[in-house]
Amino acid sequence: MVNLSVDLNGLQLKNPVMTASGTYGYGEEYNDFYDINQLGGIIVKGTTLNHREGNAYPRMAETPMGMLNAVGLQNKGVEYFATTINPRISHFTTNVLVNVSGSTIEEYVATAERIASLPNIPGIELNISCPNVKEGGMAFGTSCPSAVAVVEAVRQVFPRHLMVKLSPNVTNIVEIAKGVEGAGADSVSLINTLLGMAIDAEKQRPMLSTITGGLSGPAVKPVALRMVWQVAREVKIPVVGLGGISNATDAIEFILAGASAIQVGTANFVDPMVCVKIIDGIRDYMIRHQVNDIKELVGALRC
Amino acid sequence: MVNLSVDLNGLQLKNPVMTASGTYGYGEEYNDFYDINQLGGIIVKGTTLNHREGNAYPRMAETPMGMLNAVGLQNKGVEYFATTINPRISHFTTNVLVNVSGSTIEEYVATAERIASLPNIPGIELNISCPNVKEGGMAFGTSCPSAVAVVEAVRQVFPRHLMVKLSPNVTNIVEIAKGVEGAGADSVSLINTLLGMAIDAEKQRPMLSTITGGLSGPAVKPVALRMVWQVAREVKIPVVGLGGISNATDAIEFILAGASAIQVGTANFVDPMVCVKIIDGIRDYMIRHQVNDIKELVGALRC
Amino acid sequence: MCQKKYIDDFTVLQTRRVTHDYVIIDLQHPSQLPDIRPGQFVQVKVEDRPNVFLRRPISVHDADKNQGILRLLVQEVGEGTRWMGQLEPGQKLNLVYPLGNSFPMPKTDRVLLVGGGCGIAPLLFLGKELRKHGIKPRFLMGARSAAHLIDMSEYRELGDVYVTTEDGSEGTKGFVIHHPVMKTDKPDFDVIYTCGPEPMMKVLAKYAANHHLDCHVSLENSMACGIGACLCCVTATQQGNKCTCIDGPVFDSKDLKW
Amino acid sequence: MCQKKYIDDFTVLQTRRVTHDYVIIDLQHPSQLPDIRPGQFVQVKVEDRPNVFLRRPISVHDADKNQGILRLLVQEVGEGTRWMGQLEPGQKLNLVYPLGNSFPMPKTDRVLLVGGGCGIAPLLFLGKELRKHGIKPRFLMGARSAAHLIDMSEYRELGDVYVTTEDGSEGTKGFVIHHPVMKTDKPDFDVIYTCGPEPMMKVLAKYAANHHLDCHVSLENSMACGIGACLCCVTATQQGNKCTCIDGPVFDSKDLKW
Ligand SMILES: Cc1cc2nc3c(=O)[nH]c(=O)nc-3n(C[C@H](O)[C@H](O)[C@H](O)COP(=O)(O)OP(=O)(O)OC[C@H]3O[C@@H](n4cnc5c(N)ncnc54)[C@H](O)[C@@H]3O)c2cc1C
Ligand SMILES: Cc1cc2nc3c(=O)[nH]c(=O)nc-3n(C[C@H](O)[C@H](O)[C@H](O)COP(=O)(O)OP(=O)(O)OC[C@H]3O[C@@H](n4cnc5c(N)ncnc54)[C@H](O)[C@@H]3O)c2cc1C
Ligand SMILES: Cc1cc2nc3c(=O)[nH]c(=O)nc-3n(C[C@H](O)[C@H](O)[C@H](O)COP(=O)(O)O)c2cc1C
Ligand SMILES: Cc1cc2nc3c(=O)[nH]c(=O)nc-3n(C[C@H](O)[C@H](O)[C@H](O)COP(=O)(O)O)c2cc1C
Ligand code: FES
Ligand code: FES
Repeated sequence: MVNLSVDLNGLQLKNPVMTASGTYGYGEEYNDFYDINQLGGIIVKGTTLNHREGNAYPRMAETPMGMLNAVGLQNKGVEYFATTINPRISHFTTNVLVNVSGSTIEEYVATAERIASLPNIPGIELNISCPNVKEGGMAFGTSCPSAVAVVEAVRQVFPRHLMVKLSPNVTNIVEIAKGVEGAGADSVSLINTLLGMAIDAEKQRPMLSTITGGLSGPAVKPVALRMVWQVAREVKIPVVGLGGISNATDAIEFILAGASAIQVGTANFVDPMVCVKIIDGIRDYMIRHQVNDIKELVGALRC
Repeated sequence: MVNLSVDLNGLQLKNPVMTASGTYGYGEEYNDFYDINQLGGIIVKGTTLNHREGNAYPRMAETPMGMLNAVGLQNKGVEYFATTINPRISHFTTNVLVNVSGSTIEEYVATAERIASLPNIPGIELNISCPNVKEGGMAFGTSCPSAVAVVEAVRQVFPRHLMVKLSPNVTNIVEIAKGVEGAGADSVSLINTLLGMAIDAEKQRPMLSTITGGLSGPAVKPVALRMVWQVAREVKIPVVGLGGISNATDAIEFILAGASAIQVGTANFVDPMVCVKIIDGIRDYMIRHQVNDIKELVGALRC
Repeated sequence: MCQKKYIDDFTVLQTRRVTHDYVIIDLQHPSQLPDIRPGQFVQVKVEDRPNVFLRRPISVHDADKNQGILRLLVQEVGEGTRWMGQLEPGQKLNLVYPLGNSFPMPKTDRVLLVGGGCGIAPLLFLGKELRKHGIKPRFLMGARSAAHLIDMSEYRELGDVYVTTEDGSEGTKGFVIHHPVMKTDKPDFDVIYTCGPEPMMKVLAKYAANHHLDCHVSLENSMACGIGACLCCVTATQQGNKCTCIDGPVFDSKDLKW
Repeated sequence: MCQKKYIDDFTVLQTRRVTHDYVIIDLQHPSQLPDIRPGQFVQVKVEDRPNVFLRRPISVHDADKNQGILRLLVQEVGEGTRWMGQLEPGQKLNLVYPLGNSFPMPKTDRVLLVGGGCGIAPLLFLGKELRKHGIKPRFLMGARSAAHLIDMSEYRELGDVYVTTEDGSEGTKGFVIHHPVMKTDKPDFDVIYTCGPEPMMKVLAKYAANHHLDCHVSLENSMACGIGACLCCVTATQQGNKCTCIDGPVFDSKDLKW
């Protein structure tokens, strides 16, 4: 029996496959297709202190092997999550992490604090990289001092696993990863979406109401893989890799590049069963390559 | 008759379609397929002061709707270009621009100076954004002060059209575009390749000898389009758009986003006839949309 | 979220071209279908088209639960739908289904079903369901020209069919709103069910509001997941943004911010 | 760059499966082929495979200039070649051709053609050309097992065929280098032409160097453009990096930095 379990700096995952925030609802949406407790973990929708309506329709555009989205963190606020949604999903035995966003440090802190009061939530993923909101969001993640400031502040109030999600829309992602590591992050996840744009040439209009949006899917995989590789060599905390992962081979590539765990986002839309297939495929790969423990593969790329 | 001609800040193009450096050799490679003088212009291979062997094989990896390359500016040096290649291609009546690269400001300057002595070359494209060389190259293009410094220095010695090619691997491309505009660039072209990586999961090795390389092709189009749109709104000099353009619709999208001209790179590998098809397709689009002059489309996106 | 969703490979029984750009695709489930209601849709996986990355939402045109047969009516508008139009008997088609809410059954038997373009797709299934409830539906179908109109005999079996074409090549000339049935002070129907181009549905919603009728519109917002997970498909309602894929596609026109 | 290149749609005449993973594809040009020489290759456009973005280089297995027929021998190793294996008569295949240099004709008539895997593809065409020059080639073919070996009768018509298989299921057991013809102190051939896996060719290059023979190797470096425009396909030579697609695919083994 191969060992797929991962110790993510204290957070125990039964396997390295998690689902990416904003692409997997609250898990319930996929539970019809398979028992989602098979997953290493799920990261629920971006959650903010207050209710947010998000951006206007249209919020989505298909691109070559990818998609743009401009959801803009639509959610009912952390209080609603805590009182209405969380009781509904607290029976999940897999790790449920909450993706936390905000426009100010105070908002991030207040949201994280409220989540800290929910014992079934073993960690948060701090989203300092959302390209789809006017204020805050990505801005925090594209400058090192502000990234450090928000992580330090949240660290004060959140005692459990603090994963920080990095933006790829930067000149030097390593610098920011090191900054948030120093500020107390337990792990980093990358990448969030690349800022992109799509145009309807016939209508001569942008495809998204917000003009620009976040690019995800297989198209971004080479960029994500590069950033995971760059960051994993420079930080000591575990790296969670994502961006375009659509099958077990993609997942293995991220792990070889240095990711201790991975997330699957957009691929869930194309094939709702994809996460189960990835777990099975990783296991097959390990058997074929005579790898007993997934840890042996982390960063095992031979350069 | 629709008017496809473009005045690129003094550089006259018979149509907005140029070919991207490093993907079109010296033009001769494609002249078998069609008369390349039909093009608005061609931008020849990255040229440096001295001969460069480039990187080791393998230099290429296919990715979802794109490719990575790590050619690393293999070329025989500007003197060889001036004395051996240029005479061979000086009969082309289309605009032949030379893509100039270097590791130091002195190298850029010396190379540009040598090109300035070739009367048939109406301009250079200053490549401050090549991700495939260890020193210089992209480093110049990822920091505003160094980008400004190299453009100012080259401006001193190069009196004809000075196009500056920007790197997408930055937090704020608008800042750098404005910087090089202030430093005397006649136009900016964007984007160069996105830094990416590919891994052979079975062999557990990077696909490129250099581990990371430059991503191009349709996959990068949304990012390129976004950057062209951002930059075109903020600079007064013309913008030349590229990144994933594979057909006339793509080209129109870049023009609507604010590009006065476009370049076609990787798509030439898939279909050597693609540039001719794009020129024809732009003409068809203009007729269908009753646009008499291509200028009317530049930045005509209705937001 | 109350109804269980499935993901299955269906087998194509046949693909019939019914106009130059409409096809009807009959699909066989490996065993028996779950309950499917009129207005619901499926998410179709398009294979091997480099430019089609996401699934494509298509309404259920008809369904035979016991025989395990599902029927789609597809208008070829782009690469994905054109691929569907070329499916051959025996080919597999992967569907996520059944998705979305459905048309509510009326409290009256005076109903008008108005379709435009591929929006006529869900109305056949709805018409059959209405008949099961003892209601004889009437159909008002709008098309560009006679050539864009599919054969109406199946609809005619269920109730009267009125037609408008923009060029007058069949039925009344003009848009659906120009048909005599709409042009009375006191309409002889109490509920409108409609699916089609948004401008058409907006006109009908306004008409319904003016005449104090109920109007159920089925939206065709672009979708990524189709199951409520991504929030890409929202429409603005009086209660805030709602997902077309799970809170819709059918909405009471009064709820929409139109 | 001396020879004009073309881009054309060919029509598939037939696709014959010759082993479980090898197919031979016969292609018909719309009119007449230009001159094509043994060792040259074509760049095949693979359609509708989302994961195949670039063209695929495939050697000319045989060509009939006047009849306008081109033959490819393809080993199915991935998505692109598997797609080629499923081509049906009448389908179009877009090729850029003819590309690359070619095997130089020898100054001796004592030649050995050594193929491994799909590297045997260009050797048939080369064998025919040698025969035209009055030279009777001999072939040494290496394969994993008898099942991986295609029918050799066409080669046998041209000259002797020796076979090695790794499992000994046909011919000599072992690699090509283990065949008796190679195991003499004084080889009875002066020139080796080889195409196949790089390890095999490296062994042959060394053998040739030891025995002071000429050795022409055909490389299968991965390619983007295939026409000398991108510099992705280089191999390190004594004269610096050279493009496999225009300076090759055939190189004198002495020139390579092996
Ligand atoms: C709930 C629902 C049910 C549907 N039912 C049916 C049905 O029964 N039969 C049917 O033929 N179609 C139906 N559609 C529409 C169908 O999903 C689209 O036509 C299809 O996705 C287009 O895919 P494509 O790849 O062919 O075209 P694309 O290449 O994606 O697009 C081609 C053109 O169509 C436009 N387009 C694509 N999708 C939409 C959209 N959703 N709204 C407006 N414009 C669009 C694009 O902008 C583009 O101009 C339904 C849509 C929804 C949301
Ligand atoms: C000049 C030249 C002539 C060739 N002639 C023939 C021929 O006549 N018949 C034939 O069957 N093949 C030939 N090849 C090889 C052929 O091009 C590849 O097998 C093909 O590109 C693989 O495409 P794919 O999409 O099927 O596989 P992919 O999915 O691209 O790759 C499948 C596997 O094959 C490996 N692979 C792919 N291409 C190469 C390569 N060039 N070198 C080493 N490993 C590779 C990949 O790493 C991967 O593991 C030739 C190659 C060159 C450069
Ligand atoms: C529709 C959509 C909504 C998203 N919402 C969020 C979000 O709320 N918070 C967040 O951190 N990332 C969000 N993301 C980004 C994803 O979590 C992920 O970082 C990105 O999509 C790249 O991974 P992928 O290519 O596997 O999708 C969203 C992505 C998509 C496509
Ligand atoms: C093989 C290859 C070589 C390239 N060499 C250069 C170069 O020498 N100088 C340069 O400025 N850009 C170079 N580029 C970048 C292209 O000019 C272009 O900016 C990039 O590929 C994006 O455009 P595309 O998606 O249309 O290819 C190269 C790209 C490729 C694929
Ligand atoms: S399409 Fe994803 S929520 Fe509706
Ligand atoms: S493949 Fe482009 S130069 Fe050889």
